[in-house]
Amino acid sequence: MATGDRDRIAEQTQGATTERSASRVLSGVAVAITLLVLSPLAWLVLRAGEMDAVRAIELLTSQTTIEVTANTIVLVGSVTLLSALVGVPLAILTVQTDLPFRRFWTVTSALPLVVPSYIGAFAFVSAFGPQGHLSDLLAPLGVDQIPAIYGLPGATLVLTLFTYPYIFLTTRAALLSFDGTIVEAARSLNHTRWEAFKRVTLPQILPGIAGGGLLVALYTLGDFGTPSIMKYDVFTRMIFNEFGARRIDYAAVLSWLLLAMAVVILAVESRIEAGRDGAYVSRGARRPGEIKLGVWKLPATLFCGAVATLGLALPIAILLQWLVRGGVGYSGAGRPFELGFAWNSLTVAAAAAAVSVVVALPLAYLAARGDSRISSLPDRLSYVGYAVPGVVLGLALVFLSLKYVPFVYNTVFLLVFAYVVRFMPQAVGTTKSSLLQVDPSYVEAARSLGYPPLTAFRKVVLPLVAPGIAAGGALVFLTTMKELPATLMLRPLGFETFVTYIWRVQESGYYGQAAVPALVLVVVSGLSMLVILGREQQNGT
Amino acid sequence: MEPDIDTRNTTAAFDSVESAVDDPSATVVELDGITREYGAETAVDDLSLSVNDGELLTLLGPSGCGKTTTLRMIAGLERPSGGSIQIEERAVADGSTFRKPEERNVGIVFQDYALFPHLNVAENIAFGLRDADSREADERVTELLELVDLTDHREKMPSKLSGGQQQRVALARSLAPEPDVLLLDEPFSNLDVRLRVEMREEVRKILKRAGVTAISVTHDQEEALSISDRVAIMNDGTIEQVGDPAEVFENPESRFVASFLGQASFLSARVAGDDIETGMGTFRTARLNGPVEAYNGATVDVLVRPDDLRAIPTAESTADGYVTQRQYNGPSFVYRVTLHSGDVVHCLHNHSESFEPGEPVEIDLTADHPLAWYPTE
Amino acid sequence: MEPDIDTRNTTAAFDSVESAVDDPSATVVELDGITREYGAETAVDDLSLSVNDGELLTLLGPSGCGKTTTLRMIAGLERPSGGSIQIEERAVADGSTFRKPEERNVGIVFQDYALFPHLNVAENIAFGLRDADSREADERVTELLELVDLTDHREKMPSKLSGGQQQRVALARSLAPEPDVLLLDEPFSNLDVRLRVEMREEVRKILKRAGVTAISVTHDQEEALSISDRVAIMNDGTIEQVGDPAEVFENPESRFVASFLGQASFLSARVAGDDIETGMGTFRTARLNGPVEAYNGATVDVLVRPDDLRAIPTAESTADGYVTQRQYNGPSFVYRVTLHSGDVVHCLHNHSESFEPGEPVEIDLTADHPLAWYPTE
Amino acid sequence: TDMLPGGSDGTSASELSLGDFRGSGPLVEQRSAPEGTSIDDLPDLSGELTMYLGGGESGLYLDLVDLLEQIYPDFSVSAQQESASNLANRIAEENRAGSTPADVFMAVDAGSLGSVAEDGAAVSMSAEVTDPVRDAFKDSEDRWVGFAGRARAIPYNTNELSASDVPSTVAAFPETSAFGDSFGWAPSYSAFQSFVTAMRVIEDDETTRQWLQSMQDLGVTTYDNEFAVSNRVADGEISAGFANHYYSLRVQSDRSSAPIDLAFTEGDAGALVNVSGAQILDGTENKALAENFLRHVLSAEAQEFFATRTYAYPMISGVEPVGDLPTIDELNPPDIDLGELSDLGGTVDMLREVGVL
Ligand SMILES: Nc1ncnc2c1ncn2[C@@H]1O[C@H](COP(=O)(O)OP(=O)(O)OP(=O)(O)O)[C@@H](O)[C@H]1O
Ligand SMILES: Nc1ncnc2c1ncn2[C@@H]1O[C@H](COP(=O)(O)OP(=O)(O)OP(=O)(O)O)[C@@H](O)[C@H]1O
Ligand SMILES: [Mg+2]
Ligand SMILES: [Mg+2]
Repeated sequence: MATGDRDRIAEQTQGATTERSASRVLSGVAVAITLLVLSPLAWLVLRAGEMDAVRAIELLTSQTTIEVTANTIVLVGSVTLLSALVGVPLAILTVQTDLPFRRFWTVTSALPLVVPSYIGAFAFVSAFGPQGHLSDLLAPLGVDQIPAIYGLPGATLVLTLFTYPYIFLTTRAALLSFDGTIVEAARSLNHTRWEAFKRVTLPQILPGIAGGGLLVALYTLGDFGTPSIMKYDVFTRMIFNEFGARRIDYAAVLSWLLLAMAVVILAVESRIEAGRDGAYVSRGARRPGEIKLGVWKLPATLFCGAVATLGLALPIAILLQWLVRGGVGYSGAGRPFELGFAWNSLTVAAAAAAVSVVVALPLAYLAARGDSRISSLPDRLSYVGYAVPGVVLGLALVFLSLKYVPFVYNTVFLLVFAYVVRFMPQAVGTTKSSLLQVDPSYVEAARSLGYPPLTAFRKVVLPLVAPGIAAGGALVFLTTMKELPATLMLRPLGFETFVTYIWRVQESGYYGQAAVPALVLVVVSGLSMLVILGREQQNGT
Repeated sequence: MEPDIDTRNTTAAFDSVESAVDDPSATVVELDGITREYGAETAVDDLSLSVNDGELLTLLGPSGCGKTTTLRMIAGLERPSGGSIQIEERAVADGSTFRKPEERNVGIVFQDYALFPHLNVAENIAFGLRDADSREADERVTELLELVDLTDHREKMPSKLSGGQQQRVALARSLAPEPDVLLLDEPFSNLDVRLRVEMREEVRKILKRAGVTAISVTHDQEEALSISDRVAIMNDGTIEQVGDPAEVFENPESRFVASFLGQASFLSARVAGDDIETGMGTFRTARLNGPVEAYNGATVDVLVRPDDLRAIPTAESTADGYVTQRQYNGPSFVYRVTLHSGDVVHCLHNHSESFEPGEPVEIDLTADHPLAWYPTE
Repeated sequence: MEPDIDTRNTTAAFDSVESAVDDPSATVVELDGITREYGAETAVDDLSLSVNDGELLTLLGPSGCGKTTTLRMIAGLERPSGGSIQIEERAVADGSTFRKPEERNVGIVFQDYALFPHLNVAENIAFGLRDADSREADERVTELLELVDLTDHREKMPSKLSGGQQQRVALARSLAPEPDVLLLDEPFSNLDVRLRVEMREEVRKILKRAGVTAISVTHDQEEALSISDRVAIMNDGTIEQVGDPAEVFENPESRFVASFLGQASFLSARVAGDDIETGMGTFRTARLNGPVEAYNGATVDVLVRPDDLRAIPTAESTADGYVTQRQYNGPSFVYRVTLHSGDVVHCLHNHSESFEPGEPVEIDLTADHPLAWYPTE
Repeated sequence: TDMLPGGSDGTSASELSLGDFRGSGPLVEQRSAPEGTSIDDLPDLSGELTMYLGGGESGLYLDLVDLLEQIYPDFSVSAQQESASNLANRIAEENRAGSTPADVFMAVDAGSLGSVAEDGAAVSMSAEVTDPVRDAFKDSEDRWVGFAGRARAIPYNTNELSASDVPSTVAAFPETSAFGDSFGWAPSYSAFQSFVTAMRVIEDDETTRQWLQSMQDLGVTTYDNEFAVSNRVADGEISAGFANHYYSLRVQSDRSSAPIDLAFTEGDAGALVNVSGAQILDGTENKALAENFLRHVLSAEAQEFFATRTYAYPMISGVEPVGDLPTIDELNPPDIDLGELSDLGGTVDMLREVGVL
């Protein structure tokens, strides 16, 4: 008995340590991932440090900087707001109403995400620009003036059309996992659907909306292509110009300012999310009944149709037109598209998605289940990478990898790492919100049935959050497929993808040749989107 | 000293007089042949029921028999597959009409509470009050918090409450706006006896004072019998019997109802003219609650409840059977006795008496009311 | 015919003999001064308790008194703020140690079920069968489904089950792996009486057969008294009394315990030598359950339960008080009588008798056991 | 003509003709054979080269590489294509972290080459390589050499304007009423920035700033790149603009009836001729191969390729520019060291200050 006792005591202490060390391991892993993801910032520190302090202050306080900052803030704000105004109603229409052809509209509402926004912007300029197809069409009708597509309105419109799906998807996910009984409770307390929505549904899906809004805001902040095509002067353009002038130190200092804006956005989103206190867990699995649209059926359908037309049909139509229309610089020489490019795109995007999902899990878990404010810090910080412009990330990784891990330079590993740094937050966000919705007592139940935490997690939590993880992976996949600047800079020699090819022929003005890969890109990405929505559907009903 | 008759805090027979009801015979809720199918399964099957103004009707029935589904249809949270529902003489659901839940003025306490997780206790309770921010609302919340004994928990979030506390918040929330019709789905299931008794009396008082018509689901027989104006026994999606508690208890129309209320035993008895012969002796048919001539020579099952019987210690030779189980109920013991005839009956005894298991006993029929009986199946 | 004594399906006094327990006096669960604080609030306060091998102990207590919290600490789902817990003589929680829930071999039925929403009924039940091969697991599931009467619902998802059905699945799931210690948090609260009685007896049988030590929380007094080996009455985070059901019921150590079990009334009585003078007459102090000399000349409160008293119709002049409420309980009525002295007492009557409200009555003390009493507060 | 090089093994090379190097279309017809060092006369290329290829339409340069690879089966090039300034930045970073994996950097703008040279990341080439190119189009220390000239030009819409409407100095543009609200530029495009830099070098900052300001006041329209400027001129959206010369030729080649023609200023920054050039990067282990490769790029056939396919100015004297383009000598470009154009920083500051960027 004596030895038995000693054994037991040993076991007990071990048990206690394992418990504590398990959470320490988790935190350790999360911190390591965060550091890795933030490592490119080290380069920004180095380069910014090379700039003379006085010059730096001058630069940061210059009239232009201030104006461009204001421009950027206005753009980020307006795109985020407009995206919410488009994405949230679409999500509600497709999840909670008797909208005709709901599944169809669900797909069309999500698909604009697969259109690279620079292609979308191009399509817009060709359609609505002063010499665009629309004015060509309208000219015989005596319309010779169409509203300006350039500048803030144009940039806002285009960015909204191609980023609102973030909000659409996250809101949708929140609505799908939302406990319908409490809506019933509100209605039995004499609240109309709309009142119940305002007082019960909205507060609970707000974190979901904010999560999508965060992605939209950070994307807008870091996007260069669209504002530049739409001739709206934003921060990324300033940074781009500095790079063009080969003044890396200037670009680095300006990048810090950009990151500061990203941090502000993150802080705002955190505040919204802080209100979640217990608001998230979904107990009942009852779905709230359908909202009958009645006379609103037609306007609602028109709304869905309008968004789909602008965000999806238009770019595709323009691409098709590039394809069939010869002349005017739309066709020309250059190398033909090869299937291998598509394969390259698919494999790196799939790898990036897989790695992101795995890496996102500990961060998301810590943020969702951790009990201190600090535990959500890794999650927050990981978003910073999302706001770093691709060029900055590319150059940082060129330097850092050659300096410290030269053997990964010019390999797909570095490329995939860059993608993970940029896009993992998308996976973190969706994973976290689905984790938050899992009632912790499920894990308790599993553990009291003898499963250690990791197994309990795998057998109970993982199946429940699988749709969220899959959605996160798909978002990473889609955005990776579209990513250009870091791809150009970090791909191995001779490694061409959809976008590098499109970039090459398009920059040379050979739009006709860009059309095929662009269409294939849209179709392939669209298929992966269908996969997400398919899974979600299975799980939701 | 004059008797201080607290007539409001009293039950059925006493208080129908002063309830705030215009016309107690008016039908407020009328279910006509409602049916609800889930795929191949029929949860509620051609159920009809009417509930009068200001009445408190209790649904009793086995788990899964369709009680919650019925309430949900009345509240408008579920659409009947067939049949119609009228509330205050307006059709709220039939083939063509479907009134939305918020237009029915029907409150509901959910079996699983369905508290708003993002609102604290006070906010949950105030939710249904039109002008939730006003002083008036505040007072009402305070009043209801007192009623459900949660004054100290006013600011807590629901996730930090114990099960019973959550249930009480749900109850207070549904009472706050004083709906015309209140549906209570096992509203006291997680409360301890003392609180349950207290609360159900308070709730009854409130309902009566406001003239609210209520349908309550409970699995607690005592609760059903003691606070209801009428009880309805449900089985398998349909109502087997509805009536005054005492009437249903004493004259169950079917074996199911009989076996569902109280601890029922069935004694097989052979009818022989004016006598019936049973495993515990021969009795006059007059003790049964209806003419049994038609069954002369055949056997019938007579319903005997523990309080109808008494076991008397006796010698092996004169015994009707043996005690096979003893169950302690606090104020009393219930003994299970297996008769030589094979029937099993239960006898209620004051806690001062005591038998040992295996002890031979004789059984006395002490019932002073006519006994219900059913043709042997 | 031999008596068919179903000894397994029987209660306390009968079956401790054949339970599969090695040493019934061994302590399996030992709580020593455990405390659990939530911020400023103390949910469990210096609670000590030990539970023996194979014993079924029931925790009874008002809503919010800390029952669930206590169970969660035993299961390892919550860390005590202070005190220590031993299971099978190993410390599982104290200042330095904390054993994880999965290493305690403690099963739990959650008050809110916590069924896995992505698994169907059978998969939920089979979840804890980790080592069993699939055929074996399948058989066990079938067996448990039969036990909880859900054979037809095998493939259903939890969201499609009624409240009581969900509760039964939760119960079956926790029973499947036959844990050493089983914690049941109001496991039958959503079941109708018939099913509840059936299930609790079945569960008791299973627990006893497997020698499982169980701690159950219930708000159902009858359940607590009838199936428990011991009951523990909790109040405000701590245990007020623990003991054999009959002992606790008959000799409640505190007013709280007394008032919590059964429908207790307290009769104020002035001690005058060998007599006590009450609102319903004068009795010998010998009828009290302890020496009361020390209180000579002072007043004490005597515990009287409905079954201790009888009301007798009488003339206005000889009456002790008036009937002020009648409550129908099925087999009996409970009358509330307000004495001229101001005390309120309850009398239990067979359902054949009937009083009208306001009727003057005389009260007889029929108790044949010593009455508990408490110094007046 | 049949002047084709036989590779040492003489297999595939004989299958290539001048026509493979030459472009097609109206601008190319009726050209005489190029003169200068033929590929035939150069040593065979053999081995592997890694090349950074900076710039937009330089995708076409890869076609030349393909041709060379066809001639020399033992020769192969791995090319990484990106914008010139990004590659210059990247080479700088690579150089700071150790060394660059590339052997050769080809870029569409001398400024990028100059900045790489300034960073010390390029090596001097032997005279054999750079001799055929006039001094104006190569680095004084031979750290880069031009292989295709790109002249600044003023494309104008022939329906709106005639050649005489375009002043002969850019300084006069702001006063040209015909340009009012109908003139385009692409200030984020590196060639434009080089042009402004040149103006700063030739004149001074203050003059340049004022000029930019008055152009702004004229109501100039900003475009993304100069191909867009040229196309919009052909469309008539604007009547004229600043663009490299070859964009107009591409517009003409795509749509032969386009009402677009080119005008040039004289002797000022507006007449700047910039080059696409190449350099050999520090740390290469293939310097000899790289030099031989660059000699091929400056061969008669390759120069014909640049002239007829990219409409660039050839860098060797034996090859004529395409169509009715004035020769470089006729052009009268300003006298300026292209290497000086590497400092774009001040230009960007100025553009921003004035509100052009
Ligand atoms: N997470 C928590 N945070 C703060 N207070 C809590 C928390 N959980 C429980 N409490 C409080 O602790 C007390 C005891 O709760 P517990 O759930 O143990 O009660 P219980 O005895 O199980 O009650 P019931 O019978 O109503 O289920 C309650 O007052 C409750 O409000
Ligand atoms: N959404 C659903 N889909 C399929 N079957 C359902 C659904 N909801 C309920 N049922 C089934 O309908 C029957 C009646 O369910 P209901 O919830 O009305 O029972 P109940 O009488 O309230 O039972 P309990 O007392 O256990 O709460 C049950 O057999 C249940 O399994
Ligand atoms: Mg129910
Ligand atoms: Mg509890």
